Amino acid sequence: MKQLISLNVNGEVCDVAVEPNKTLLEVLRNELQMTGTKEGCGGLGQCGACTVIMDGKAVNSCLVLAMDARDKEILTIEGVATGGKLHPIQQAFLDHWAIQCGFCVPGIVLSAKALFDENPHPTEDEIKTAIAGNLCRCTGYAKQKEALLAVAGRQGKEGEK
Amino acid sequence: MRKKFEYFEPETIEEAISLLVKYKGQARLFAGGTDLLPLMKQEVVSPQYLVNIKKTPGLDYINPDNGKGLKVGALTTLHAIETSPVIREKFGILAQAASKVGYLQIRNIGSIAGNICQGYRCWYYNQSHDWRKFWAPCYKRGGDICYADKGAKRCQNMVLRSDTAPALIALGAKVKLVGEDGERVIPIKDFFEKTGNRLRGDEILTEIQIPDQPPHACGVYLRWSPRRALDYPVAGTAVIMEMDTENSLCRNIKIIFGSVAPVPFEVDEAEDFLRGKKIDSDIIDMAAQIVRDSVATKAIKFGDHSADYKTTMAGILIKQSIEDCLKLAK
Amino acid sequence: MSDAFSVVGKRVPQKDGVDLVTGVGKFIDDIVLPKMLYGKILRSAHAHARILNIDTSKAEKLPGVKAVITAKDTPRLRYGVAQIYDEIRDEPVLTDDKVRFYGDRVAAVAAVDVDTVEEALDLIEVDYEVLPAVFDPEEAMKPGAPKVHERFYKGDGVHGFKECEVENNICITKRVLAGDVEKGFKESDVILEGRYTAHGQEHSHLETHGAVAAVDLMGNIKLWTTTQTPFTIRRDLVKMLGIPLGKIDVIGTKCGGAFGGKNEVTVEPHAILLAQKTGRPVKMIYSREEEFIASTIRHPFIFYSKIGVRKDGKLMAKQGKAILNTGAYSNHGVGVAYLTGAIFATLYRVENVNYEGFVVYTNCTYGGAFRGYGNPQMTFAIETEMDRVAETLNMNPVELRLINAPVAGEKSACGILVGSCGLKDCIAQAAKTVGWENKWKGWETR
Amino acid sequence: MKKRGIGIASLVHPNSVRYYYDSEGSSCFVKVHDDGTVSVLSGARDMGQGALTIVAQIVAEELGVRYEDVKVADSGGTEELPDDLGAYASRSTFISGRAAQVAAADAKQKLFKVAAKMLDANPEDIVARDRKIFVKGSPEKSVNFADAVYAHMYDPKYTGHTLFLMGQSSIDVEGSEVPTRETGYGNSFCGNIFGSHVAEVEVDTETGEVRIIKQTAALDVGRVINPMGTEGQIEGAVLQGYGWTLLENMIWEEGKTLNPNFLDYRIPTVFDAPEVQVVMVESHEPQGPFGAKGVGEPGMVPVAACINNAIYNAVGVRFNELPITPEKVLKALKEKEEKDKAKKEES
Repeated sequence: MKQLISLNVNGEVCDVAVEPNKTLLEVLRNELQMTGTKEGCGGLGQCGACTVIMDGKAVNSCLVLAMDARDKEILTIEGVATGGKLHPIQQAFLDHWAIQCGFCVPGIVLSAKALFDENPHPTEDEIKTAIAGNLCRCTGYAKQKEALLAVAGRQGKEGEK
Repeated sequence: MRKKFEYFEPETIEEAISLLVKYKGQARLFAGGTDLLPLMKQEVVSPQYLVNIKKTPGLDYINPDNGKGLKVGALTTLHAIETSPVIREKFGILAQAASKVGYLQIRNIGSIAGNICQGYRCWYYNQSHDWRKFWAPCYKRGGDICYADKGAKRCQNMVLRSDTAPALIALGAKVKLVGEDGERVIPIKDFFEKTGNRLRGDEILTEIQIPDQPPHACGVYLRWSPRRALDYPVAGTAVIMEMDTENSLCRNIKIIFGSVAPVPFEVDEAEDFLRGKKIDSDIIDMAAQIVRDSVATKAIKFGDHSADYKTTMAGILIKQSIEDCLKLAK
Repeated sequence: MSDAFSVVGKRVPQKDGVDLVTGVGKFIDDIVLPKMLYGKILRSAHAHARILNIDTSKAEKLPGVKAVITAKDTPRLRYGVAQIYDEIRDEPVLTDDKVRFYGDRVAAVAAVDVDTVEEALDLIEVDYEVLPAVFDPEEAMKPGAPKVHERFYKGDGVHGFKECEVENNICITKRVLAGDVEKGFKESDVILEGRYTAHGQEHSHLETHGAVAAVDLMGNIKLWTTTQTPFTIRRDLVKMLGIPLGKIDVIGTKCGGAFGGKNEVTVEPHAILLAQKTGRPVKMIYSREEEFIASTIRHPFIFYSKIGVRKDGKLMAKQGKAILNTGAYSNHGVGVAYLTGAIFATLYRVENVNYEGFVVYTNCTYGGAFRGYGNPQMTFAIETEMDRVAETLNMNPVELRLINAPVAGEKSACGILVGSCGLKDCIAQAAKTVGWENKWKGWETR
Repeated sequence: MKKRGIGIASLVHPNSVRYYYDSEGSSCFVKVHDDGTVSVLSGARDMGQGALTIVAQIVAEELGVRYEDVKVADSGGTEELPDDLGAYASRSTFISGRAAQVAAADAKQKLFKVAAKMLDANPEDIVARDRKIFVKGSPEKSVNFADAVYAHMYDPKYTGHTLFLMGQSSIDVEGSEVPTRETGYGNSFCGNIFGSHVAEVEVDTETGEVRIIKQTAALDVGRVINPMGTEGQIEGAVLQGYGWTLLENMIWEEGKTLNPNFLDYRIPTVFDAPEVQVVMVESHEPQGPFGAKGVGEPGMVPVAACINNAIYNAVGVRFNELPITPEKVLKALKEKEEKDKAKKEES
């Protein structure tokens, strides 16, 4: 039966009644209408589209029970741009055309943000490690690497074209 | 997820155990969730009671126990292990193995105990309810067929695809299992049986105990998977070698393979062959041959990878890891 | 880029980039309407079987279930991807006589939430008579092989549709014929033959297929879908549901990748039928598994190639037989079979061409449009053969290709006007960029 | 041992095939507002390839305003949007893009009548660029784009009316035809794009793994409308081709897919992505907007072939079956070894 829990999402605490068998992803999308977080693989943790940041770490919201998200700080794509300004990662994605269909982008942005919050100047390999669990079928990842290397203050292998 | 369950968050391990006892057979222990949740969504398992110990205190720690090795709490995340300074310094092979699992988001919530206790996998067994519902249940599900090997008399194809298990076996680790009649500590190499691990329905794996390694011991975990991330190993090997660096003699060596057969196994023949030998490329080639011969008898086809290919990869991985050990020893 | 322009050629960001990078953009599964129901499709239990009976009573009694539909609730029209000639209509909205592959659609359910829908699907009882199935297209073409379709409707785009028998599971044979291949082979110094096979591929767009349908009291239909071709989808819906075109408004949501896979209709008609039956909006979203099992894929492809070439490298004749495994339904098979032939005749200049493309039914997942539309399969064969030719003539592969590259203004053997053609430049520039001359070791090293 | 090799393969691909309907139609509306901004209703469908962006660039260029001045409706239905066959066959830029250009030109030509009067020059002597309309050759003789629009709408002294400004188009491709049924003869390609890829691969002769070191894709793109978009299309297509050739393996048993998920059906991750260098060869496609062609599909077409040729160049084995898995590579290498041995023994 449903239980009333409170979740701290993007700095706002909201109470929501959930069945214990619902995941954070299901609650974000269906109960809180925060549809920026996507489901791509059927909630099996195989695509990274549902990535959110929980207590500073990137996690698959499809592999977290809503019950386990209590008293944790959750950041979703809706909370990344603040003060009416895009986050540098988001700006870089725009500037480098690192977006095509954009379905995987919220997840990748959050994977990247978790990395940059810990390590502002990651290497190309650290960047790859951070987004290795985020599948993208459109871009071939090239522009996404470019964008993130730019944020890290490094040039891509071939640098800017 | 469709199937509902009754949900518990025990405050203590004892309480958790009592719940497991009370609902024996119908309850599942829930820790990281990266393995169990997908199984539940696919309705491969559908527990009526879920005992979530994620918030249960006293299960998340990495304690160097000087002189007596290292104690790792069951709930320690794989990411905590791959980044732990003490583990990287003294038990590097475990950090390597943990760092290979899935991808970062998985390692951020996946626990070490979960990676050890994860379900054995099979391409037929690990399908969704919709995929399976029109097919007769296989042996593993109480039926009388193995889809991977239709002639077989019993389940043939379940494979433990854990990265950390082979590394821990090589390290000679022990696991502490706590159940209704007290606790037992068993070597992790005895923990895995062909049909599943030895965890009883009422038991919780609470701690991994890793003994200190002899001086000059260096370990390497290597794995091969078709994709460079987001993949299970097709073959993984953990090697710990004690070198007598002056005259590059191999004092002692442990060679464990994972994922090629249902459970991880040690290749004693290769170990005996290498022990006390001066390691050069010819010796390594011979060792690789011994490994291939041994693996060939145990390897099984999994999904789109044949037993032969796994055997080939085993030979390549063992060479590579011995060479890497030599580099480390220098 | 040229400065003759102030906007064209400039690196400006996407118009909808901000929506996408902030998660604001609405994809199909992000659409929620008041009183919206959720729908799902019951799929086949077998690769090939006759449906004897469908009992939906248990499912209908399940609390929360608002509608269950089967073939009898559909207009029972067959549809297919529109072609001017050779349009084939073989695909039902819900299958009534038999199931032809594991993804085939037996029934559809609408209920108050996804969990209830899934429960209901498990409660629908279908009696099947299992039929022998065929999966290898070359087996399927043999006389006496199991028939995936006994008959279908064939149109010529002018006189409407007539029902006709399907022989040896061959849905259609497309030909591209030019010149005289026998003559061409006679004039050749070298003749090479080969057999090529290419496998299927799933589009794997991160967003799965989906649609939301809403019907008002006037019978006007609003259909939100993630399609890449809203106007074509509207036309298809008219064909399969017999609804007047003016009644349907197809609204494209943000599309999470398509690559050709969102060319064709998936859940749109079912969502409409369920919305009509319940009077409530209905959302239907494919699961990832349905994408693999029930949505279209790149056509698995078998190709028998025979090419004749002169000592100096000039292509004299090309003969090819393509076998496309179109699976249970023709879908884009006809177009793909034609395009592969046109490519075969056009990629390099040749006067004499004899191409036959067989589109063959099997009990596999069906083929559709996928980035390249048969071209990657065909080019895999052609360009591998070209290298074999180069080796046989001990010629630099780049040189061989330059010799046979068409130039602007000419017409290919099958009448394709080669408009602006930078092929020679492309070959030259690609080779120059990578330093081909230094890197390519020559055949003798092999 | 790791051996490197290089292989080339070319492609031709249509920008739409005249096969579905005897039409390759597209249409577009352009509304010009009196502040000089523009709203576009286009039938083009954006599925991530950037069609709306390309349409906006084309309209901005044609009208002589800035990119940021142009809005493109991206959430309309078949009720309000002008008809278009949709986004397939690499036709969006080529056909929908040209429909946008023609609609913009229609509005511009109306506007120029007014601007010409304002500048007292001949309409055919004036040009618009970057929010200014001026006489060719003498930019100092100019009027603001927005002022001209305002005059067109509210100042009767120019046209005798006060007319809102909009342009429209409904186009088809010239000179393309449906092929005959008997011989498949006919100019069915509305436009065509050519290209040539070179793959540099590394083959591990022990594991059988094939790795693309670098893929160079030279494509005749006609005219590049947006370099980032063009590169993105080709980079993405190459990775899909790479996946299809080496990684993705659809496994069927009795018609049932055994790996219907992203774990066992392996689409490439960022670690699998090779370096892709895009070389844009510009020609001029008379029917494309500003000479542009569509590049959606072509990047995918020759990938399998040039990987296959590069493998042969590296280790002397050639495949006639996809996918090229490590197991197949090892098997082929073994067979080659035995053949070579047999040859030696003969001689």
